[in-house]
Amino acid sequence: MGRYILKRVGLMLLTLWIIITLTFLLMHSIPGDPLANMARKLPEQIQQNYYQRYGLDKPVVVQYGIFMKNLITKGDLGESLVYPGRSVTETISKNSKVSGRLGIQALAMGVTIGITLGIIAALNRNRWPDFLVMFIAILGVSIPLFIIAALLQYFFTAKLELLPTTGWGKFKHTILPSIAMCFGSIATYARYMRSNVLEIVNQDYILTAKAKGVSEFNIIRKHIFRNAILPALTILGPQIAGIFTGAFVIERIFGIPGLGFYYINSINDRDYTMIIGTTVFFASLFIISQLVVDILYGVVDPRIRVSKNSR
Amino acid sequence: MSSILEVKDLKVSFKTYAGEVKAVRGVSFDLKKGETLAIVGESGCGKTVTAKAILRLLKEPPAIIKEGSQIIFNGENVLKMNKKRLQHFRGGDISMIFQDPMTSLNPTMTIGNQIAESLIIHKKIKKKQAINEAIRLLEIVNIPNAKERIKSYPHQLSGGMRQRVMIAIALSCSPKILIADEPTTALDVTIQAQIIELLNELKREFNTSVVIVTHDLGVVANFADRVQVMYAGHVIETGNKYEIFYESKHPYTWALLNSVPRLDIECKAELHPLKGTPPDLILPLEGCPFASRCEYAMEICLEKKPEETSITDSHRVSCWLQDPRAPKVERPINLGGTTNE
Amino acid sequence: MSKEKLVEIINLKKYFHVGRNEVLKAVDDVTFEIRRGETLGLVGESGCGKTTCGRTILGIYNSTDGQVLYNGQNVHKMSSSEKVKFKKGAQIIFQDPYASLDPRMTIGEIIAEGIDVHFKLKESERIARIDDLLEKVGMNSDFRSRFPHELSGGQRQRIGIARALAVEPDFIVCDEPISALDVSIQAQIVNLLIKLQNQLGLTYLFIAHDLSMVKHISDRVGVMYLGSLVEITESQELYRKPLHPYTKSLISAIPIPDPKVEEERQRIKLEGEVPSPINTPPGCKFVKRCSYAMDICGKVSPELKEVEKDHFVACHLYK
Amino acid sequence: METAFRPVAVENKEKEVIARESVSYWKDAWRRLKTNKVAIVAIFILATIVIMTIIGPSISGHDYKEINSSMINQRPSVEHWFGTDALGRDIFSRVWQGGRISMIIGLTGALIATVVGSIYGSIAAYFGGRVDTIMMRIVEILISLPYLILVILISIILDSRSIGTMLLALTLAGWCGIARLVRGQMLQLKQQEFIMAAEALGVKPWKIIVKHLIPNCLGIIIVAISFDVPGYIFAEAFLSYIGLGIQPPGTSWGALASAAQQTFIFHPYQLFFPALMIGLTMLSFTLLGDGLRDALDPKLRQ
Repeated sequence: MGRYILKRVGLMLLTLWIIITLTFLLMHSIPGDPLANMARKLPEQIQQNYYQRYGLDKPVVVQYGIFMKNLITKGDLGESLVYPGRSVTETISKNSKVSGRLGIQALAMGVTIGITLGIIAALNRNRWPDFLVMFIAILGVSIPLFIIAALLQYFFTAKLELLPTTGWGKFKHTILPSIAMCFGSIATYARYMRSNVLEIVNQDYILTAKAKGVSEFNIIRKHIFRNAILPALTILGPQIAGIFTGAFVIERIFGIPGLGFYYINSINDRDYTMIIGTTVFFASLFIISQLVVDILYGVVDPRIRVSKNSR
Repeated sequence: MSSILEVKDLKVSFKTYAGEVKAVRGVSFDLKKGETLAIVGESGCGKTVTAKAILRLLKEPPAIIKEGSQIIFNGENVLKMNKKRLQHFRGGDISMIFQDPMTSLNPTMTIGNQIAESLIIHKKIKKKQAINEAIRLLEIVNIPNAKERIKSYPHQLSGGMRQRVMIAIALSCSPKILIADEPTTALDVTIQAQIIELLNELKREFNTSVVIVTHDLGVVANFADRVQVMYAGHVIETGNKYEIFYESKHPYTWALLNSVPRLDIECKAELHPLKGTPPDLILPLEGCPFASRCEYAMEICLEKKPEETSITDSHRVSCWLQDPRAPKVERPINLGGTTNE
Repeated sequence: MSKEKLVEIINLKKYFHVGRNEVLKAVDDVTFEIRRGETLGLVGESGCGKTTCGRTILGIYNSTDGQVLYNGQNVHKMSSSEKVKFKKGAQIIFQDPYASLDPRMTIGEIIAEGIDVHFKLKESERIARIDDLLEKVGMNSDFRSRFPHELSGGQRQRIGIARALAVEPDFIVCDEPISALDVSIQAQIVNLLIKLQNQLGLTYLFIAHDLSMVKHISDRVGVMYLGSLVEITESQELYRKPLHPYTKSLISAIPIPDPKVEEERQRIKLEGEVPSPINTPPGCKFVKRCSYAMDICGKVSPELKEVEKDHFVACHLYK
Repeated sequence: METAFRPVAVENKEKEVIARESVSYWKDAWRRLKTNKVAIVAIFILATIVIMTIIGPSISGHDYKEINSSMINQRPSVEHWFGTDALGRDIFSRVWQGGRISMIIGLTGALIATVVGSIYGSIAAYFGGRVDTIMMRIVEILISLPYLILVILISIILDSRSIGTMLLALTLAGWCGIARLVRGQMLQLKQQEFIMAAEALGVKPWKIIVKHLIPNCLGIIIVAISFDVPGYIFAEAFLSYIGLGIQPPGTSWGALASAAQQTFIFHPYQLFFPALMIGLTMLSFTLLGDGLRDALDPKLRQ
């Protein structure tokens, strides 16, 4: 197991390095240079200063070297192009807390509700709870996030006036965004769990359990649930990705000062250092979370756990 | 000897998109205390469906147990049991071993817990006690290192070991009846011999009645007391094993016995296989189900289903050849004589 | 039957690397010959390497070491034109009648595949040939336009045989052709194979785990255990006088469909299970389960020796 | 009655006979699909939407670009069936014009990704060994990135504003899933005995690919396409929302919905129609995909 983790971590670092390098080079391959657009109107001298300050006068390879050195030694991702003096790393660490709280809340909600609904649907196959859950699930994957968010805002704030439309700070501010964000997860998990459970119900070992006289409730609890939920861990990775990208839209609609919000702003401002920094941050977070999910899966599933031990 | 289990006119169908498959078409038999009954037939003849129906393990739907079918255990109709009683019946009074030991154990549960589970349910004992009992059971089924093995997951065991675990689970609560559905088919010959021997020992020790479903006539000869031959959802012949092996009356039974070469006979003669394939169970069947493949088929066989004729107390056969008006037919096999002992 | 050798297998080895430093010796130094016109049976329990052996003989798998000579030519060192010729001469029938036919092709297309490779035929000749092959395996020309999923297991296996016969081979590896079938159907297929052998003068390597059936169809039988050939002799001789302890217990384990015989039989019990074929220790592979094991058995692996006329055994008990 | 006991020759004993009628794989699949009412309704809805995106923009009598400052934010009426937007443009025409773009992106995107992915996956599977390892490592790295972030990056670099550049951005990383799928299926097929039989018969490698491997992969590829199309429509909507999509006066469902979202509380109908279309399309493709999967899944075939 230890060796397996080591190998995976090694591979992850390689992937990360490739991503950082690619992002950096791609951003610097844009015709002209990152500053060309905004610095055009500035006097020559100021332009010169600007270029020097960001090291843009040096060859790309040198810039890349400096960037990597700062990143590895100090965790420094540079400085915002649009808002001079604002450190990218600091911006990320400050705003990611907001996004993190929202994301974890949404993920937890989505996974729990999704799994529950999926099991309910499977156990009531072809009866009304099944149809209802599948209807919700299909709606969840059929309607873009920003439309769901708009609908939620419309009903809960404009019509019912229960919750605030936008803003950040209190728990009540997180409710609507979390619900909107977890819709996709609910849908995916409900569908996935349903088909998982339906497959397991037909397995021979369920027949064995029935032949033993295990009650229906215990068959669900001890035999179906555990076997169905383990593979569900594997799709947690894509779910986390979905939450990230969901944040871009949700934070903007609900006016939440999270990382997604700043990411979209920096895209609109073409703030390249911010884009590079945030992309690298998102990618690493995503890759790490996938690794954690994989390792976790290996730990909880005896089939995988043992085969890795014996290697 | 009194019957512990009686099956009367069992009819089971399956609804499929192509139509209704009548898998079991009026099967009746009884099982006596301490006896081993073998249900023999080829795949699709309804033998496994019959076995599963006894524990009510068929999924309904798509399966339908037809009105009028009766399964009587110790005077109690299994088909009328309520949920609670059924749970106690399964595992407590009757238990089952399945064909494929690779898939019949829960992959995410240790084998100890899987054995203990049924002990906790039926014997109402504590988990710790149950685990100790599970260790004892593993020793009974000859699994070495039982104390360590109890913590293993199924995939860490070989097929033979898993089947032993299945047997331990099945026998954990000393059931009165054990149903074994092709318990050795998925195993290698040497392991098969080990498992059959184990089952032979255990059924004597626990005085359990056994229903074994198999297609292997060798296993039947070794293990069973009575044999019931099934074809296309019907029981076509039933009798004790000597009657079936030496004095069978049904052409299908003859064909079954003739189609396997015997290891102990030096004979390079051609095998006598059955022609053609079994009937499609979706299509309506008129007359004797075997008529289309029968060498001795008569006109009446194609029109009317034969009644059951009793040859002896235990030996019954459904075939028009038993009618006094039918031509006399010699049994084409002579199994007793040609062995080179 | 002539004693002319059609296929010679000399010190054949086929290893699979299954992980770091882990080698699965599926076929480990096996030597035997297949004579023209005979049926050689190869038996053993699952994982003994009999299927891998058959596939390596046909060149479907590359060998790790050793030679397979077909008519004196090394199968694994052929030029591509020689290979085409070899493939016309040596064919295979598979175990699983469901996986061995392409579900998207009609029976006619499946049978024609080999014809198209090795013969140049006009369309009408081609169809006549397909019908002829169907006829040979006991089916009629209606089947030509059918799809595999419409056929029963036995029917599919017949198509598998027709496909192999299409290129007019003289040697066929039958890789467990009956083990997935019902008993009554098994007999049909075995009879068909025997009939075709008599008609066409075929040579078979018949691989199976069912010793009774192998004994019935084969002239000679080889027994494999964990990648090694432990005994090979005439099929009657093997049953009458098995020499290797494994062969003895294997024969003894097979139940005989005769209650009286079964009641009188004394079984040789074989304890334990087949050990893992990965990284096997030196010495005889059967040593752990053998009741006759001696010191030498754990150290030196016994060689296959002719202890009686045409009776070869790999065991230290026989000098 | 005695005659009833005359032996009869059971005919056609030697030759095997079959009772049921002959059906090819695709015919059988179609038969299954036809019995699935939900899938048929989905096909019907999709056909209607496709037809409307072709003829829709020209039947209302208003050009989708036509600005009418006297008719801004009109509710649906006889004149403007779906109402008008903030610039007085006819929403009916705009919805179908936008649908045209969304559908093109969805269908072509899925098609490009499928073709590229299938080829990539089959090459990796066919050659195996080191080629396979390297090719799949690349896919692993691409897949380990959040897809939409990659799309955003590529869009920024390409400065995407047209369908072409947007398709490029969307498909540049979108083929990975299919490549994996096809590779897996191919590897599985390569182990199948019928492939081995073809090899043993001496059939040429390219013929094995064309006659065996590709036809047997088609099923899963078709299913993958039907699940992929909504993904691209979704991604396009997302890009439009964050301002990297189609630019005015051009439009798409995503662009329409995101523009309407800001004034949703005041003019809900402006959001309703594009949202309905996106939803219906997604729904239909998903349901059709489910139906196709059930119809083409060989595991369920008996």
